[in-house]
Amino acid sequence: MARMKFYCDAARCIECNGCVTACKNENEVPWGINRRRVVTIKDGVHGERSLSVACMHCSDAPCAAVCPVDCFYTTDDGVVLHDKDICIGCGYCFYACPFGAPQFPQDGAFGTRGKMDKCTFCAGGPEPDGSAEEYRKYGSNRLAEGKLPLCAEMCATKALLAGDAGVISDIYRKRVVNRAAASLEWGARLQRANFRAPDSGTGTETRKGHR
Amino acid sequence: MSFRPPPCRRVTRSGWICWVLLAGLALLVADLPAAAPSHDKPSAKVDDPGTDLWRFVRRRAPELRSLAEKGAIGPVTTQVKGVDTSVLINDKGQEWRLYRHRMLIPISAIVLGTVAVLLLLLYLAVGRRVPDPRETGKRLLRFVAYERTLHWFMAAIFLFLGVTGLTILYGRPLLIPLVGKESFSAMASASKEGHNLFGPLFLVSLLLFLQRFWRRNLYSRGDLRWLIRLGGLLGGDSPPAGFFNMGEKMLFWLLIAVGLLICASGLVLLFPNFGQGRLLMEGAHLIHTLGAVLLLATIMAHIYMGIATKGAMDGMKGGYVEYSWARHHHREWADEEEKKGRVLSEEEVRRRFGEARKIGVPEREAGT
Amino acid sequence: MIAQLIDGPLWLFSAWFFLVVALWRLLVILFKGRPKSLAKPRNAPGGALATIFRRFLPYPEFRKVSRVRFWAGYAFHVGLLALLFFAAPHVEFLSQRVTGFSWPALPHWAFEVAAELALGGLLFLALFRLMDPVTRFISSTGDHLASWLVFLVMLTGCFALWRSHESLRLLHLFLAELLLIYFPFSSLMHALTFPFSRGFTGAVYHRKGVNI
Amino acid sequence: MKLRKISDQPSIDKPSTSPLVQSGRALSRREFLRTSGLGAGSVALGSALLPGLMKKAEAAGEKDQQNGAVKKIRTICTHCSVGCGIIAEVKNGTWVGQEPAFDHPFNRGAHCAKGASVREHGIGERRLKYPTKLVNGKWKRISWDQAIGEIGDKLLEIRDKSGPDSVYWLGSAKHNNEQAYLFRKMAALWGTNNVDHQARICHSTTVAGVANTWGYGAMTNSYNDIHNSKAMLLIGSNPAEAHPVALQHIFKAKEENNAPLIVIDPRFTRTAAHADLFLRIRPGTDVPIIWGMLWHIFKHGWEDQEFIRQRVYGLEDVKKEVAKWTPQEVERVTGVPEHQVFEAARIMARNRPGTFVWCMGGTQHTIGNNNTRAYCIFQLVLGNMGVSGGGTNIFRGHDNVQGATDFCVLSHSLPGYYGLSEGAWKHWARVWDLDYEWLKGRFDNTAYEKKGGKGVPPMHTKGIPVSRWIDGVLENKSAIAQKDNIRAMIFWGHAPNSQTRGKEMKTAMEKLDLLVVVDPYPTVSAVMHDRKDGVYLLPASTQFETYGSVTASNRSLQWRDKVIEPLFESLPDHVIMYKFAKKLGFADQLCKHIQVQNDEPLIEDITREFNKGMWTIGYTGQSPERLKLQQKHWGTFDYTSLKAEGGPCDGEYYGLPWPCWGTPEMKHPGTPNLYDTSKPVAKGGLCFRARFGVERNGVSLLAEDSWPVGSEIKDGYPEFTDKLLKKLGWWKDLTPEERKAAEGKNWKTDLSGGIQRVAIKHGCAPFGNAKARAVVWTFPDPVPIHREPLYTNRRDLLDKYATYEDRKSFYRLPTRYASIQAKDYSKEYPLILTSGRLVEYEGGGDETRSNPWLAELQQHMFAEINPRDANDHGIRDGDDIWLEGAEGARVKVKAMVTRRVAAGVVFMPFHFGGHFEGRDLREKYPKGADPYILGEAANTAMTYGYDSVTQMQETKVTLCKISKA
Repeated sequence: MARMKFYCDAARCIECNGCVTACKNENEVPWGINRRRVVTIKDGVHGERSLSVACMHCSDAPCAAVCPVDCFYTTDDGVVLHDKDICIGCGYCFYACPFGAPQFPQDGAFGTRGKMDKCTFCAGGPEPDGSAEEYRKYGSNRLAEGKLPLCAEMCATKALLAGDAGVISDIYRKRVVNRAAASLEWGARLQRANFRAPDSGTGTETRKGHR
Repeated sequence: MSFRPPPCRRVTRSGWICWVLLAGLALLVADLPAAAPSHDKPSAKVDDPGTDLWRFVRRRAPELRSLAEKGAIGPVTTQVKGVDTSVLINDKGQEWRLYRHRMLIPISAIVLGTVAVLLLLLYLAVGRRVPDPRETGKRLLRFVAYERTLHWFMAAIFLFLGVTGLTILYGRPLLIPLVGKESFSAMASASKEGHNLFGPLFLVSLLLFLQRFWRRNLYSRGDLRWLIRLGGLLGGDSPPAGFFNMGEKMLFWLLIAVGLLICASGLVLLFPNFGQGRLLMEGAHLIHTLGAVLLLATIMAHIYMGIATKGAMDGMKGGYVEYSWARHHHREWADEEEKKGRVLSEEEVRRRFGEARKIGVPEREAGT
Repeated sequence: MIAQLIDGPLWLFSAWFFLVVALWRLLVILFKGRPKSLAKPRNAPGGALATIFRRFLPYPEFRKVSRVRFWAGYAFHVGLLALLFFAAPHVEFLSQRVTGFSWPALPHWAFEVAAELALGGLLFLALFRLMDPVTRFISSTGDHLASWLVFLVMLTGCFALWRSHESLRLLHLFLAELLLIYFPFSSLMHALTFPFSRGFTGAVYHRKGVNI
Repeated sequence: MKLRKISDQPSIDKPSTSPLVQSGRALSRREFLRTSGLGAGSVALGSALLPGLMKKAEAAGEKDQQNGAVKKIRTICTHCSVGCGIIAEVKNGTWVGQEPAFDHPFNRGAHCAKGASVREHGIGERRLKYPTKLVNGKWKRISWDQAIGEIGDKLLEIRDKSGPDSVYWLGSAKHNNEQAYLFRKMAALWGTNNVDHQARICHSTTVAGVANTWGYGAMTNSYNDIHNSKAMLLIGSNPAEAHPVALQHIFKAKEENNAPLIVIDPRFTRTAAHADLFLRIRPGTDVPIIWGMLWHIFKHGWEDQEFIRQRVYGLEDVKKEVAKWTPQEVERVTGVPEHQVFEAARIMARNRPGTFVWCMGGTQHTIGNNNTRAYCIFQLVLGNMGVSGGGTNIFRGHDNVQGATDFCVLSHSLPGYYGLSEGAWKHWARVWDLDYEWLKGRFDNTAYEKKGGKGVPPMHTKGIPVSRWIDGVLENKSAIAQKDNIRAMIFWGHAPNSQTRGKEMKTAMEKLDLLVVVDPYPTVSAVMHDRKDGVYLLPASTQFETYGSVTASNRSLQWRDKVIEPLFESLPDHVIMYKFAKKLGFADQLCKHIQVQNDEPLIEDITREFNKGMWTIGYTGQSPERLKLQQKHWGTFDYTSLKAEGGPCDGEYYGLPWPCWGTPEMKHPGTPNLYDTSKPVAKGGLCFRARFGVERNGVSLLAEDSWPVGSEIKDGYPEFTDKLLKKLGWWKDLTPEERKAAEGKNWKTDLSGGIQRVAIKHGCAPFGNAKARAVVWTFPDPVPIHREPLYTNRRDLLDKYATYEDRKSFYRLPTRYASIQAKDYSKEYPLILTSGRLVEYEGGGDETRSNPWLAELQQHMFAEINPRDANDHGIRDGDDIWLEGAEGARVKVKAMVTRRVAAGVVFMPFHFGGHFEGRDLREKYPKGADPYILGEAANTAMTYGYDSVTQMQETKVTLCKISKA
């Protein structure tokens, strides 16, 4: 029994939003609903890092815990899914989710929430695998076809990893070991030197300052 | 400016720990005569600029924004437009979850259950309280039709909201085992939509209530005494009171205050698309539920009073109350009405109704 | 089984029943005729028309007394009308089952406002009918029944909002079908007959020269 | 109240409101197509689909009825030059899915935002749907025949009155190779050199600078070869946003080789965020920073002396120039402190081979050619050329800009960089099997330019470049070196908002007699002017609706299969070209040896035709058959070396990167890394090209003691000609037929390929073996030197680093330099303005802004402003601001206050369009063809300034001022 997980490697994520559009492409998610998003921290300054986030398919999923109609379930693959036929659109999962994964279609300026929508790990929903009904409600079911979520499969720099927790942690572990060596050699010194660098060398500022 | 020669170029994976120690030592030695500026001090410690990233990750956007404005860090951004999309991890969600599950559901169940059981027991033990055995046969007009309508209007909405709200709150543990997920989902969906639609009406009724009754619920002299004697629970006889006694006034203001709070927080939850973040909504939900539990318990007591006190419901049913009841509970008001000559005989009341029945002349009531 | 019944035959039956009986009642009223008046007629048709519209407002004497009922009444009627014919699901339903063409529906926010007005207004009026001795006196059981039936239809309608569950929609539809069947026998017929009654009154009075 | 019939109710909601996930009643198109298979369901919902799409879908449906299965089609992304492979899933003619091509050697299935959303091409609706004409300010639908007829008549009339040079054929880097080639040929047969495309404004200075340094103007290695790099230096390049998949390769080197990543840029780009060392220079100071690094390298003797001795000419002159760039001077000019420059130099010196990447940050300057040559010299000094892991990896922009450049959809050359000389024309006349005199007769045969006292007819003079077409329209007739002004513009896949001087462009568009846009999208050309008539919009198909070869940045040719039939009434470019040629009367000449069916020239025949003529750069070995075979087996190529291991393509490099010498039958494997002497020429090895003669001022220009492995000539040698072959005694190796064809010819003009074959057989490079030259004596600045931009606020530097003198006739036009720089604009316009890309959009952005999946991610045009400047101007993040360029054009944009730019620098992305000086032009678009997102074009505010060799526009540095709107 696999335990499916996402992991986004911040050292590699370049905020290209490929995962976001791949998700839109695969699941035909409408404008305004973003099952996945890329968040950039320290935007525009040294230390800038980006992370792609979506539903993380938690083992102890807060959304499932707080759902008043108990519409969530975890598949044998460890994917947290929900049943839109049961969902009432209350929004509690949105309050509880640490990652902001649940999305709600809204109507105009006076909106009530519709049924919740979120990343399914490209695993569809409770309907029969690959059925039209499933696609309509939840989007693609790639897992049933033996494929992984398209966002991760299409990640430009292979920053976003998806798959069995054991496998992706292995991949990431290898990267970290490589990087540790790189950091020892260059990172510590170069990056720190880099980070102390003043925002210099430009435009009017320099003009005023030069000899 | 001095530059140290770079250390050896390759690190074998197996030996890198030894390398750390050796290189650190070598660099330290190499660095001593160079006397480089302190910030250039080499370090064997891996200092990835990504590390302090994770300290920010758990913080919320507003904090980050203020830090960003101070120039301490760059802003947190995302190309995905929406509420809170730039919040990477919302750890308040967990607190909200704990509140709902560890506090709200068990504690409110205990509170509401206890109150209900106590009142029931009280009713069974004491029965209907009869304030004054003497029936005077005289009547006083207490509430006009509009006021009675308003009361029942609000009561109906309140009860509806209470039932639907509790359905959503307790449905999962209580109802799903009984009716199954699908049926309960229909119930909950209906409850949610009904709750959403009636919520604003409750606010309307609340405002109409306030407009109609606020003056009669202002504090007046003697109310404190009434309160100290707990409306006659202590000292036998009921203390004198005006149109409303202190208990009713307190209920009124509690209803208005908590009601408005519930409405306000409810509106925050009802329209999720005015840019309010999750934090605000979680807070609103907290206020909403606490207020609702408080009001529910209070209203239970209110209903108990209405049922258990003989004659109390009359004013809200037909508008007229028994004079002795009025004397007993609202002595000052009854005396005043008497002075104004507004005490009617039962015949008179019946005649008014009867005339109305016979010839269809509208009942004249002040300020309908 | 029940669902199919509600969504199919019962709907057809109630719709046709409503149409036929309501039409029959209207025709009865129209063909009933009235006693011939020998008085010299004075602008009766104009009066009829004027009265139909003038009675949209209460008499000045009653304006203050009937203020609350006036506003609640309007809130309910306008809201109901908007809901009935311009709520998106109704437009869809009517266009598919009845008319064959569709028309622009209310945006969601307007729909909700209409729902609030209609529900609030009706609930208030129904309670007022019970609480006010006069209206209570002049109301028959049928009137109460009609009020609460309409209220229930609207309430289940709002339950079925967002079309989340088929069962809720069917409940709504079922109640609406009951209402349709009950409609022609109740005072709800005023929805169709009010122009006749007002017009009749207006015509009679104007014929007599009373400008009312 | 408007009544709608039920059947007209859209079952498919607009993307902005589609409630796929809410009530779920709306049927998504894809589901519909996926499930109903256009059976009975299509009748009920038929009218819900757009008529055009429906028609096509039905037509396709009939064809595929028997196999309703999902077909997997291999194709190539049409956005940037990385050349990512795509697997498109098509069912019943509809593009229903997109799968990652995990075995594609370039991208391994990876995509950026653009690549991950290409399927939208197949289902999107915001397209130009049918030929449209502007009548009295209103768009009117017309037929193809009417459109071609009316335009053709007008063109012929203009040709009659003003000569062929008054029609401007503006092609595109979005053509595939065959279309680009046909387009250039079409312009030639029309009789003008006024033909150009986007390469002029993206990498023309690179091509000129690099080709003049060592022979070929292209990326020397490949994205994948970066895996072998030990250090990486990126200057004026932001692959994280412009070539995101390239980062996959860069990170591989960074993580697995511990290769440090150095980024030099005025902006702290998203690439810089991942750099080990970031150097923030003042915009336009590329030469000083490179010389600054070389100063340290020379000082410490880190240069590769043996390499220089063997393979570099003229470095002494460079050393003299470099000596002037002391750390103090470098800091004064660039603003980068010594320790950073030293650190960068040392990293590059200690970690060899290191790769060197540049993009538009380096090229788009008045001294763009100096910049690119300085970069080359840097790599030569370190001996990083001709080695795996080294090289100058010039990331190009559009998917086929390399190919379109190679086919010289350019005003200064014929396909294969043959130039415009008589010999070049004669070569191509032979390839086309046309009479040279007839060809000559197509041109205006008087002379307007003089060379050596003799008049040069327009056939042999460079045409007006795309960057200057405005001036071709607006300039005084007498000042232009051709008969008349430009009177008709044909924008064939070109976004005008990618060009500077927006206000003047508007005037120029209004002055034209005829404006034709051939594009899948209306583009800003349709709306930015206030014309009332004389505008035609012709719907072209995207590259997914046709097929052909496409050249990635690394010179690899990939075969792109057709995914879907052309949507709506659109037609593939080559079909439209043929229709035009037919109308204009040279269709038979255009397709003399190309099979034509229903007005569609056969793509494979075009490939074969250019195979016959492109000897200079080795576009001769890649036959359609070889390319298709490679496409089928792209999984057999190695991820790092790009070499097939086993399989039917064993030993070949992926895409047969040019030069792929000789005829296809010779089976040259392609050249993965240029100038790599460690491999035999027959296996993809090379040396520097002997392009500039054999000696200069008594010094030999040929290589010394360096040759590709296996060469029988163990020294430098000149280009191969028939005479050289005879002298070497290799003439006998030619077959009799080859001998006949090669007589009097050289390696470039021998149509049999025999000279190349024999040279390679003996281990020699057909183009000779010479040194790279550090001094380009034919250029205005033989040794690259620094010159301040035309609009500079560093007036104090002008006495030392002033710009060029004005020029009278440069690409037929007077060109201003000193006269502009003479005036001090910096008082009124104190801020430096620069521009660049966003990852979500591409080029002018019409295509990507019409894709809702992308458009949702970038909804507002903005300008990045440093907090210091924002505070000085009372601007807060998100405010609307007016930004005024130094020539007075204003744009209204949102402020993004960020430290990404330094104080004194403002940055704008250039993909937006559809607003003009604060005016929203949305209602001017043809109905239903407006992009989802509109915004001000950054280039509206950009100013005059053109490179001294190629007329590249200066978009990377000018001046501006900002104020709160």
